[in-house]
Amino acid sequence: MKKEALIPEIAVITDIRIDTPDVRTFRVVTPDGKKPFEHIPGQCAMLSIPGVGEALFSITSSPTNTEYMEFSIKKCGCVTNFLHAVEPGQYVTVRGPYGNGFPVDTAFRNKDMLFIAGGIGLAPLRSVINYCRHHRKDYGKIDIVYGSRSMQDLVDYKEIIDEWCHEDGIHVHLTIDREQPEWKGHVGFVPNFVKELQFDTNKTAVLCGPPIMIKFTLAGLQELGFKKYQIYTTLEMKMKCGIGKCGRCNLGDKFICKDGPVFRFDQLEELPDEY
Amino acid sequence: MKKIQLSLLPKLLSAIAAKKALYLPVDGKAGADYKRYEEGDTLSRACRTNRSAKDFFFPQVEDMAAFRVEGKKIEIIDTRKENEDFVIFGVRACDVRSFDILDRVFLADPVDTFYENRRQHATVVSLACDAPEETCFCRQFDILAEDPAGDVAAWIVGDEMYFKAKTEKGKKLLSSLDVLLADGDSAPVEKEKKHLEAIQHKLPISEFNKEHFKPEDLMEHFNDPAWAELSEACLGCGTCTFVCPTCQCFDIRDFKTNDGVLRYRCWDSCMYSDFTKMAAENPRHTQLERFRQRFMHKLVYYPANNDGIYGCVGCGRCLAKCPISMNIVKVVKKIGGKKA
Amino acid sequence: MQKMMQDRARELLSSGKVDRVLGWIEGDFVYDVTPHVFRENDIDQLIYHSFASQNLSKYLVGETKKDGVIAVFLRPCDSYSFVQLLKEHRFDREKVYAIAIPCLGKVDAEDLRAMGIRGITGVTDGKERIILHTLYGDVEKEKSEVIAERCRKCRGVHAPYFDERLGEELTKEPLTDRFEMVEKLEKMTAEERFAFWQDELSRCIRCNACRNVCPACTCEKCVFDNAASGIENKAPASSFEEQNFHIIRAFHVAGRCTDCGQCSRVCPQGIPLHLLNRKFIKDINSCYGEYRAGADLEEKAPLNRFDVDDCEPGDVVGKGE
Amino acid sequence: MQVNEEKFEPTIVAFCCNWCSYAGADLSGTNRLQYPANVKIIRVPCSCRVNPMFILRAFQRGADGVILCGCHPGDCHYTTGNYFTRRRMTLLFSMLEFLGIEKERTRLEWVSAAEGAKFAATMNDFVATVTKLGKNRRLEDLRCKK
Amino acid sequence: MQRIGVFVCWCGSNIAATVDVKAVAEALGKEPGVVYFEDYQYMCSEEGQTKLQNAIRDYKLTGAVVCSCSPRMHEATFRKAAAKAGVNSFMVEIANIREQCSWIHKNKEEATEKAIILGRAAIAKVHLNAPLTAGESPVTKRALVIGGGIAGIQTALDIADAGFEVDIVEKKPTIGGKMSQIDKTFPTLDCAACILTPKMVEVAQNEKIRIFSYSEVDKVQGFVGNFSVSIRRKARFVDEVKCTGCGLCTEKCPQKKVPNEFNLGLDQRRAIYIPFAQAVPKVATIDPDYCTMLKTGKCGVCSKICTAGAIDYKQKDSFIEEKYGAIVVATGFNPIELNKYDEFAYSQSPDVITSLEFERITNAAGPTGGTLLRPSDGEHPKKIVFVQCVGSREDGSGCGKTYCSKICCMYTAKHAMLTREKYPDTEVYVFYIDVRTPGKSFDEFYRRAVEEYGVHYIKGMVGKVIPQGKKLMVRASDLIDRKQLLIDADLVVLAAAIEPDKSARPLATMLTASMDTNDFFTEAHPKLRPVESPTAGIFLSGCCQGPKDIPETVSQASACAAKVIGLLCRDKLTGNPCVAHSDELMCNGCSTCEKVCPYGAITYQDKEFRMPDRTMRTRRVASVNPAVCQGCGACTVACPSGAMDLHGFSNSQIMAEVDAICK
Repeated sequence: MKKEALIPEIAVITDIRIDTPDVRTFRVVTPDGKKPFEHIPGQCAMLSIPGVGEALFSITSSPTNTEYMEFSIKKCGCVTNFLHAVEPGQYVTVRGPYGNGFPVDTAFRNKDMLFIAGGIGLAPLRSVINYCRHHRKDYGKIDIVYGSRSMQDLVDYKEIIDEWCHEDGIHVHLTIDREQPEWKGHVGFVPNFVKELQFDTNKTAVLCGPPIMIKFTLAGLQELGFKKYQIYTTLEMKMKCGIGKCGRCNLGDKFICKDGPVFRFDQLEELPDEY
Repeated sequence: MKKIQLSLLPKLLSAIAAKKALYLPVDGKAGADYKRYEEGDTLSRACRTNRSAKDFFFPQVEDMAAFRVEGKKIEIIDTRKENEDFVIFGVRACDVRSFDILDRVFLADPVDTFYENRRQHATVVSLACDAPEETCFCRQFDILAEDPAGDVAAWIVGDEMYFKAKTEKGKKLLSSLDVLLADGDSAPVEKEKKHLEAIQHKLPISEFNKEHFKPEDLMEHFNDPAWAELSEACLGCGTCTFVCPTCQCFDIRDFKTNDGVLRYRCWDSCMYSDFTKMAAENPRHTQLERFRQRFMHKLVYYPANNDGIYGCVGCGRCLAKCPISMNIVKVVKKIGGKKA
Repeated sequence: MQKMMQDRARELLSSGKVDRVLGWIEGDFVYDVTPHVFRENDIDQLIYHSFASQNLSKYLVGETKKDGVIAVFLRPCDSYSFVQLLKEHRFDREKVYAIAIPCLGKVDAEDLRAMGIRGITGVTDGKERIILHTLYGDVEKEKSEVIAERCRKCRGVHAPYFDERLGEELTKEPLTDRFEMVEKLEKMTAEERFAFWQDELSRCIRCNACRNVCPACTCEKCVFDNAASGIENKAPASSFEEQNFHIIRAFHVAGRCTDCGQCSRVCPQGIPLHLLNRKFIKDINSCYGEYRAGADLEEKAPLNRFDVDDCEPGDVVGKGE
Repeated sequence: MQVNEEKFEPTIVAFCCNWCSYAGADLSGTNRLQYPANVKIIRVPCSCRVNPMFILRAFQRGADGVILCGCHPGDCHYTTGNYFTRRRMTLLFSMLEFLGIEKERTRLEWVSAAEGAKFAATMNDFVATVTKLGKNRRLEDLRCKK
Repeated sequence: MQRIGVFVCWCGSNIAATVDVKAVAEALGKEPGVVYFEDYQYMCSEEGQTKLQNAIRDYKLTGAVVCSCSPRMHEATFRKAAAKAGVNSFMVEIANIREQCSWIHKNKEEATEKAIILGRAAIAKVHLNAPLTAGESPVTKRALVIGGGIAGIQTALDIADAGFEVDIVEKKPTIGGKMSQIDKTFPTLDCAACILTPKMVEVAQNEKIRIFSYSEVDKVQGFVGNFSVSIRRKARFVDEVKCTGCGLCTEKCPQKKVPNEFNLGLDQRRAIYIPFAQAVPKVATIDPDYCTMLKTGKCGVCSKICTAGAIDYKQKDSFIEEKYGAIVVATGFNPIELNKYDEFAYSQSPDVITSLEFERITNAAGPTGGTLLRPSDGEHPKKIVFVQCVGSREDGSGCGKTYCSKICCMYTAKHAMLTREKYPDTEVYVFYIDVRTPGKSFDEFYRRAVEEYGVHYIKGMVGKVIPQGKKLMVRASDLIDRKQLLIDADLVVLAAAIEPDKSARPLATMLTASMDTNDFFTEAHPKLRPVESPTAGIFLSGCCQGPKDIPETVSQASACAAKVIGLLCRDKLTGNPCVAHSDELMCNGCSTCEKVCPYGAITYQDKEFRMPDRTMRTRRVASVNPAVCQGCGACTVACPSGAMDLHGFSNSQIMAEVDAICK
């Protein structure tokens, strides 16, 4: 019988990195040690633990990584709680990739990129940022604005400091919500920080973070002169199938799992705001 | 065109059942419902079964896979089996159309193999409606109850039943029953069709403004203030979605058996409060939004994605079954009516 | 009656005594009745006749969360649900103006269809007789022939605690003994009973209509929707799940069920769910003394009290055969 | 529990209240009073802790009989718990019987901490009764069967 | 995911002889989450406990399952050991493979299999266990005693002697209770006043004790260790501090016709009065129902003659708010009303009296100065009939009680004996159903009445008493001689049943303490905790719990005091953490749980909640006071929404055990 999209494959968690008190990054490979499948930045996969549940996560690793797949996961529900309690060697099931992904080879090509993330919102962006880094010549300048509640809540802090910050043409702007003694950088909320940074408007912006941050950052960017068609985001919603059949993740006539999760704000404007 | 004396219908049914699994609507305690044919069962003449015929291809509960869990290890067991060949006999035009609507979801890439498997093994024998209920309105969706689609279409004219194969599968079925069937003239059927069509025109639910539901008016309909009033009395049960032949939302769940995990899918309803509920957020947190979703899906979203075909077949089940008598007709009249 | 109700509602609305009125509105067909919250502009559309079947009391749980006072019409059976909800603090009494109205028994379109009465376009109610206007002419029937099962046991008496009464109280003798069917089942053998219930419950599609319409089922979150409860379940995935849902649901409303019969009315599969509730009512009455949920605000429910010399399960179970 | 074709071995779940019946069960052990190994005891603080859900769950998962033991009426450690239990179980068992489930599969017994012998005798009797009835088929969940 | 260690105990050969402990350990080692397993000869030994502790440290265990003897034996042992090694005690579960497995099964294979299943169930439970910490609450080191009879007095004295403050609330103007009305006590026949009044004085003089006489408990809030009580001090119109108790006012008051309740209305007192000479506090009280000044504003005699200036006609009820750690109920008893016993002509003839009235008549301080005289004409009665079990041991259909009042047999014997001793020419008949004399020297006492004093004990019931002239014709049956009797008595004394004081029922409601159908307070356990109410912090002293004689009352009072002292000695109360808790988001506020809670541990409050649609809503939700909840779980089943659950025995834990067993 032919392959059924809803029946997953087996995979193994080989490494667990503790990013923040409530975010861990899981490295996942097939039992024979290969990357489960190919994907494009911004796409998602369904992870499940039989008996616990199945949930959709964005793939955090870049497609340029050929050995494994990574997922940065924040503890918030049933499946994530379980994942946060497991140890390396734990089997999971995986299926995907799902969604449209970022237009890295079309709309983003040769553009100056501005990535803005808040908290766990960096997870889906990390894939595209690293993709851009690995295909550096295909993209213009890269600015990354990333903020979180505190220094401890910055996901991938080590990679950001050790790698991203040292690369040419990449500017990383970090911020945290409240003063901390050991923090020397900027303090303040992401939307305000974006306005302060006064980016020029010839960039393509990608936003990801909590709804409230998205709302104000979008307004901020528009104030700076950005047009809605220049701004992308990626959405999250409850999903069961991932292939546009189970009927719950639609925004109007668009399914987030199939037609999204990446949308431009001018597209979203024409859809009901049920997200 | 083939025909058979109605008195010989039991013979025909047994002949079909001898070769393939046969399902047909049978009158029961509380109305008609499909059941697997057993000797002695008679075809119900009711124009509507309680449950729709979607169950044949998209059953309420369906096992998808099993898992064996031992320590940290997981093993997947593909429990799928090739479906048996079966015939559904006496499907009304509205339900036949619903198969088409479901096909566009489940057979779209990536194909749902569970659905496809059943669909491939089924032969649908449809039956023209001779006594529609006053709650029927399939004609409003351009469905011809007097000339239903399907692999074989059937008509009851007087004391004879006529059959016409409409697909290869249908031809095969009819030819396998050749011994019992006589050749029939199409004239009585054509006459009957005219008669049946005339009945259709007398049905009370007309003046339907479905053409006002254009995909380009999506936001306008979405923001219609009338949704609040329409959804006010909605109990949030799943009756309308479960009796609906085109509702296809499902949930995937795990059941812990004594030695592993069974993953199954079951019908879900967009009317349920936890349908879109996530750990922290719920994008449709009131019944208004859930109610709106159901009707917007049938009248706007589905057509937008499927060449303008509406996700309703006018079978009238929701009219008959809703505990508070709120239904798509009231919605269409209220929301679509404003544009007229 | 309908006219009286409209007039009174209009009066209450215009006097500012209430802000909204909860009643029934008609759709395309006379039996196509929906509960509706009326305001002054649409109060003319309020209807009341043999097809106004829904129990309105449960809507108060949601309606009293809004601002303002809502008037509600309570038929005798609804009035018990009303009191039971009040007893369980499920709505704010201050925000409700309860009007007791008489009821001559309701008629279900599905029942009529089964009797061969189709194409109904209108109804004329009488005390003893009912005239149904249909596409195929008028049909006149004795009320006792056509009224719904849930109405046959009615005595027409309201529970107290309403604010005013419209019309007179129409007390009547019940047409049937409500425990007749329960007793009939009790007299069967276990095998027969099992077969009966298998046949009924296997039709269940778990649409939750029975639960969602039930005035006793007003949980913030039902155990069957709550993953943490351990018995969460969305579909009758096995015969056990069919039984489990209905047993637990009946148990949860035991001693709280007012026998309004809405569960059986709304079941799209025609399952006589009220028999489960009535079995509990019958057992409660015979073991712990007559008790009517919703008749009294203070009286402790049978499962919340006890007697030191209560009967043992063995004294009750097995009596039927 | 392995199901033997020749001899049917029922699975029995016994809910025992911590203060009387569980102690009674302990006493029957201390006195070396035998009862079949089919009986597995679950300790609950009071018989009134036993939710009808638990009993149905046991049947779903493959129990053939469920017995609930508590302090004698009037002796409840929590003074009134077993009175509530008695009412609840009377109604529940009656309902199960109403649905055609064999009434012998459910039982409520009062066993005090001193009644080790009664505990053993009750269990012997219950196991024998359920064995005679055979496998629970009316309240089973086939998905749970191997 | 838990990291669980499994420890299988051999218990010497107790377990190992019938259960293959190695096989059990290995089988359980394969269960999910089990990272360590071992078997050992005696897990409860020092060595065994060390093994558990080492494994916890070495394998970073988060939970443990010990397959051993009954948890009733060593659950505490292993939990303590685990806690010492840093794992919360409630993460340890016991699989009882001795009492409930090895000791009852002979077949090793069968027993081993069962042991594995029991182990699995325990593991399944541990997976869902959560560390529990017992809540702590402070203890107010003061006790309240409600009722100032001998029970209350004794309890108060004992508590005060241990160094704690005690307040006594007495609704009458003086403490002393029923014992102060009694003449002699059985079986020793010593004078009640002689032994009681020193105790009353002791109470008055004890610095730790405050007496709120003529006062009632008005409101009770809080829970064990932390009650706050409002006490109503009824206006007595006399300043307690200024009054010297000289008694002059009680002699000069012109209103003389007030029935004297201390003498049960057998004589009269003034409107301002001191109940009896040894009253404590010895302070006068004005009876507002009779005082002319208070009723008409014209009189004021007492005020004029009071040199201390203690009279205050304007006094009003006042309230005292006080905090207590424990509350003792000592509300006592009363004889039942006999108005309905027309067959005994109680209401018809003044010469049909109750036993308590008889006490007053024979008491030297009573209305007759201690001489036995008939109330009607003041003559010496020559023939007295005592009727026992009046209103006791009835079938429940009449106006009497179903229980035995316990003390009547003895005091009737006492009355009969004393009468015969003082007035040997008096004929005394006692009608009885049974004579019950279980008690030290009781039967001897009764036999003396019959044998030495010649009291006529007749088994049988009196059918009717008919007043006829100066005589009372007593018609009765003699069950032993099988004949009807007709006695022309001069005095009939009815041994009326005793019942709890009427104030007990409303008090029980305030205290959320449970009562039986007779309005006696119920004990936390009828055998093992007889002086405590099921409601924590409420203690029972004396007849409020059931009929008792004086020695029994006093011993219970002291026992009760011991329990109170035990409570007050503690600085903090550590609760049982296995208590109920409600998930407020799911709670319907329906009050069902509250109705089945035997401890009154559940209250309701209106709380603001943020709803999913981001609006705020006020909802009525249940909250459990963990200091009061005892963890029975009745509420968890009563709750239809499943909002109420029990720590340590949660729905999911029990269901996990069920699943594991039925696998």
